[in-house]
Amino acid sequence: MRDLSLFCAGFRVGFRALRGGIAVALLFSATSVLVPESSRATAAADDTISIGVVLPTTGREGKPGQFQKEGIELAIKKINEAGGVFVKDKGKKLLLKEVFYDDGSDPQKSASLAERAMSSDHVTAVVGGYSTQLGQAESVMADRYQTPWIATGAGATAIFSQGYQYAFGALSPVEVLGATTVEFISKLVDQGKLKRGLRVAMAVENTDHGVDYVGGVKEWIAKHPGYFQLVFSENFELGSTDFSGLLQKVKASKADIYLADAHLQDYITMHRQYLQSGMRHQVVSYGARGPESDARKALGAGTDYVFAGIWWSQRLPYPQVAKFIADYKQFTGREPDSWYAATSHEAIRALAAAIEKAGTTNHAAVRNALHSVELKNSLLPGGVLKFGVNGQAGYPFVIVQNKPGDKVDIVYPKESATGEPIAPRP
Amino acid sequence: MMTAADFLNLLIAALMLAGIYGAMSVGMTVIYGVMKIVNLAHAGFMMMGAYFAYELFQRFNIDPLFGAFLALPVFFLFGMAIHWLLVRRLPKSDQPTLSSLLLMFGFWLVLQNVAYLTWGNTDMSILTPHTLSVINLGPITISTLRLVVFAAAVVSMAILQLILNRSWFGKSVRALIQNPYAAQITGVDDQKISRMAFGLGTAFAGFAGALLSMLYSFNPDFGRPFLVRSFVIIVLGGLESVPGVAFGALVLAVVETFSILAVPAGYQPAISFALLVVVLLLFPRGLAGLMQKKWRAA
Amino acid sequence: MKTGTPASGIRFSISSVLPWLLLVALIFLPSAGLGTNLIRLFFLTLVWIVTSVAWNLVGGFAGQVSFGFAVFYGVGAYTGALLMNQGVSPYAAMAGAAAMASIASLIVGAPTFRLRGPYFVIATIGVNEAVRVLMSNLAITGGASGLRLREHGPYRQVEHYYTALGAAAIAIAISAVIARSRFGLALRAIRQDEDAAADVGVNAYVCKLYVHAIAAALTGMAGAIFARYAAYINPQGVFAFNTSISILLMPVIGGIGTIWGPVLGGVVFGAIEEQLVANFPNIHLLLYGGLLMLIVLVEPDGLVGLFHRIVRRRGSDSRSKGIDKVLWGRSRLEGREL
Amino acid sequence: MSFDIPEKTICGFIGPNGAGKTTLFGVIAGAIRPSSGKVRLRGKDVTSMKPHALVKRGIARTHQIVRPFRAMSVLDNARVAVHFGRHSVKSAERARERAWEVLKLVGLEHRAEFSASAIPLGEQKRLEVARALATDPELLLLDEICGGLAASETSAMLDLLQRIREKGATILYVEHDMKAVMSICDRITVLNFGQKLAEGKPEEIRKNDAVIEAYLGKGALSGSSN
Repeated sequence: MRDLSLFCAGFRVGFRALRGGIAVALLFSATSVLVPESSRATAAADDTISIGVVLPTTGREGKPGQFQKEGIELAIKKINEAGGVFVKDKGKKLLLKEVFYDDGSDPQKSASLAERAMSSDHVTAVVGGYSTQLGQAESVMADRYQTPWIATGAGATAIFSQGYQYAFGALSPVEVLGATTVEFISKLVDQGKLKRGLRVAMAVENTDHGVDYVGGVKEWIAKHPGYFQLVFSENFELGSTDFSGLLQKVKASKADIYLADAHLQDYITMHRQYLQSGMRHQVVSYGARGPESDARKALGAGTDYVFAGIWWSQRLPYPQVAKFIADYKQFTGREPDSWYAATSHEAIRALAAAIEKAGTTNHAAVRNALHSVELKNSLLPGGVLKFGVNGQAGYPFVIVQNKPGDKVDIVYPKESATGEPIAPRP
Repeated sequence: MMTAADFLNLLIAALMLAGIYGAMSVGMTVIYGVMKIVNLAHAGFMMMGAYFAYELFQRFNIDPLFGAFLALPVFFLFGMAIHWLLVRRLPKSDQPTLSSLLLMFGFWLVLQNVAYLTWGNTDMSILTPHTLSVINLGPITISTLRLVVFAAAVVSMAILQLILNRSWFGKSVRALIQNPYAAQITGVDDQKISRMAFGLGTAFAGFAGALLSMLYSFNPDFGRPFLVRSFVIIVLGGLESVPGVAFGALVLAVVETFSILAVPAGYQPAISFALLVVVLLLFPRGLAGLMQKKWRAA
Repeated sequence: MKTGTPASGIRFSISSVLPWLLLVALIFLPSAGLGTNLIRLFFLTLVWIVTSVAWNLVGGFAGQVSFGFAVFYGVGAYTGALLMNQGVSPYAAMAGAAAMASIASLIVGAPTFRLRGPYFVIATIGVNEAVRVLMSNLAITGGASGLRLREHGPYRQVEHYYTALGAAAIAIAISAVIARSRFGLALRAIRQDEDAAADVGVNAYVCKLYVHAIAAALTGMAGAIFARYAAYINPQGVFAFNTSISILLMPVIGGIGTIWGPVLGGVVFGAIEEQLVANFPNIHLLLYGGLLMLIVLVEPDGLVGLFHRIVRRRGSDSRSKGIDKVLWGRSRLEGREL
Repeated sequence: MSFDIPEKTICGFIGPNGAGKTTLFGVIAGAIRPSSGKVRLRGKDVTSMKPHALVKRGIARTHQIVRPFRAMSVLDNARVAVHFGRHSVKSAERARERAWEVLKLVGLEHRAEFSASAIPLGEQKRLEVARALATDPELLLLDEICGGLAASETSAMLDLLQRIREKGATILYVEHDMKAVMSICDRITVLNFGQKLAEGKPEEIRKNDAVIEAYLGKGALSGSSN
């Protein structure tokens, strides 16, 4: 014991410098708290409009958060290249400036950082909040600091049913997603591709997202008797690693249609195990997930024929979409992956339009403008983005289907369809 | 509504899961047994193992299964390095110490961040031709990969057990586990053995990680849920023996898989921890501990 | 140095008036025209300090290292939130939260404190995870979607700040009292050798339950204070394993088993958390882990130990170092058994 | 086997290694739960009571391998014992006074401020006794307190026992070291393989053939080897 302590002592001496190092580091970090306060304050000069961006680029939601960040940055770049946003009371065009915070997929941090942006960075508005939970946490701050906040990736209605004045959402409600999905399948039934009275099994994540999805589906089925019967519906924990038990239950329910609602990671994990369990249903959908390239990389042909109801697809036959894709490629060197970048991109454009409309960066004015702004030639389905009375956008969903050979087709609604739905799954 | 076939499928799923669980927990047991370190970095090592297999697959198109076995020596050395660099500097104790726990936790954070910087936060996954292939025996479906992983896990654990029983290393390890002081008096170089044991534990963590990379997609945060399960397993197994781990893994896997029949899927993750707490209350020294007592009595 | 209580070491290095000055300073801080953001930061830090000090009662004084404090934080947060949504006054709600948390602590502690060493630690981890999952599925708590506080009346940040300040003051006071008390002595005895403690008449089991309950009450109160501020809580957040880890890290950073260590740790943690996450999102884990490893290997007594050392080096007498070793024996973290 | 410990005496227990001295000890102190048999204190059954409860009843023990509270000062070691001993002293002053008295009694007052881990073994052994004494026991169980001590230290320890006895405590004294026991005890019980071999006054024991057979032969050789 003694010689050990001697050894430790020797070790200590060797590390004296390091110890000093810790002290310095800690003191630095402690004091540095005060620094940004001033520096950022000066940074937010008069000739720019700062926009707070709070998104996860690390942690569970890191990937989609990254996509949304890119969409935002692209939009800001485009607007600034065009000279910025004309603000009447300044009498000139102002450039947009992004103040970005990564919340590491942690709701507490997310709210805290949104608050930080609103309270210390003189932002005109805050955009962000990917995934329902993080969006919910952030939404509280909007009214507290009377600062417009646009959710770019949170579609749960719960957020917008709180009577908030400053909270906006660039995603259509998830109920609509559920309803649209069944609606679409019912069309398949009408076309005779599927039989009537098919058995539906559902497994959804236990968040508002999942709850709303099930709600939408159930409501539709209730309204349109005879089409389907719901034989199984359960919730699962976010970020589970093993779904084999749940999937066994699904299998046992002898359903013809399998509707799940999951986040990207869970979608990949679950669908892999779905395939490994040798199940096949006539129709399979994972809610708003499906065409992501990650899934393709992970499961290859396994993702074929999966349907997804999404807020945007790069197959939308609008000229502005083609332009956006080109810009995005040039900006990131990648194709846009599923819908994530588009909604955040449009959120910024809507915000810019609102600021221009308000003619000032005054929070209340911008808020009012956001309520009335109507973004024409939008990328989003229907080509128009406007926020409803509760602040939530309400554009239609598109149903896409993965086809063999990395092909993704819009199969619904008809007018923007790029291919025929393939069902039942061959 | 649960037919016999469904039941059988569940049973098989449980068995496969047990294999995975076993593989991912043995490493922790070895390290705990010899050094009484609750190795929180275990998850980090598994994550590294997954990326190791991934790189081999991407660069040299080496099948992850083979990659897993390649991981063994590599991570063995890696572990020894870590031990030499950090672990040996810990104050010695024949009881688990807070410092060891925190050191390994800190190291885990570092590993995670290194992974973020090198591979980004993208979900990686390895897609081989047989990733999705299944074996159909009438109503019973088995995922080929799970079967392979299961086999690999069982074999590796058997080998480990063999090493521990036969080799001089194993003997001294067991000596250290049973009575550190006596072992040292009888001339066991505990520093050397610890270093090798740590290497071995790390090797198996990496091995498990590589195996898991065939079944799950992974990112730098990979392994967190497995870590806590590993705890449950080694506690069930009484912390210090390979058979104990196998046993613990089986119990956990079966309970988890079949619990789905009783409880809604949402609660499933809680099952393992509930099980842990219950077991600890009934047998404060773990299930295997209970048996050991019996053996001693006999 | 009259007695060898770890408290005294601090009491004499930080003169006993300093805490009061600090308190007064903090009371007048908001009126010194501090930015909203800084007040927010101070608020969060104060909340962290409460939990840190609370954990230190169990983990530092009694040496029972728990990885499950998020349970009490969460229970407090949810109890507080639910009560406030029932229209209960916030402060009553916080009291309720504290009560509920300490009840929870008894439910958790009664079985787990029969366990020793790693079994206790792992059990606390298990309980933590189990409770989190439970909460994300229960209906009353709003499940994984989380729970929203309907705010009554306008939002006044300063009020939150003072609430937190008060809580922190209470926590520190309690910890100081315990450290000097007969009870505190028993806890330290338990920490060092539970059997020997029993041999001199200390009922370790009951002592552990008591201190656990006190700590849980404080943590629960902190949870409620945070919930009221955040106005939205969810299991992934308040019950997260990471919350438990954070609560445990602070005392370690600051100096485990001392009165002011956890406070210092809380301050630094708050600062680091905020600055690193905000300014270096890419490497904050790295810095974190590095710092932790350094502290474990180089300065097991945390900042307080560091402080002592620096003070001594200014005195630059090698003798006192020897005396210090004689007086304190092993450092508080070094070789500490779980 | 059964035996009584009359009050205000020093009863010695001797026996070769593995005779069951320490086990017997654990049973009385409540550390070990006996498979059968009873422990009575003044006729009251205290079998397999928890150690901390026994202390309140006035039974205190020392450990063969010393177990001081290492990170505490010697004084605090004693203070804990006073605070939670038989009378559960509440007031800090009383406790400190009492603790000082005890330290004086065992002759450790000059070490009061030192960390228990920092004093030599001989003093740690005395601290062990002091801590037990500080609980103010009626029955004091001493386990090999002279084990591993130098001759001088041993005699000092024996004087200490005398002083304790004069203070009116009953002592149950287990020791490997023959001479020590012989010189101090009023009654001696000899154990061998868990059986009582002989019982009586030291001089009787000295004469007892069975004992000489079982013990002294070896005992002479392994005098104070521990």
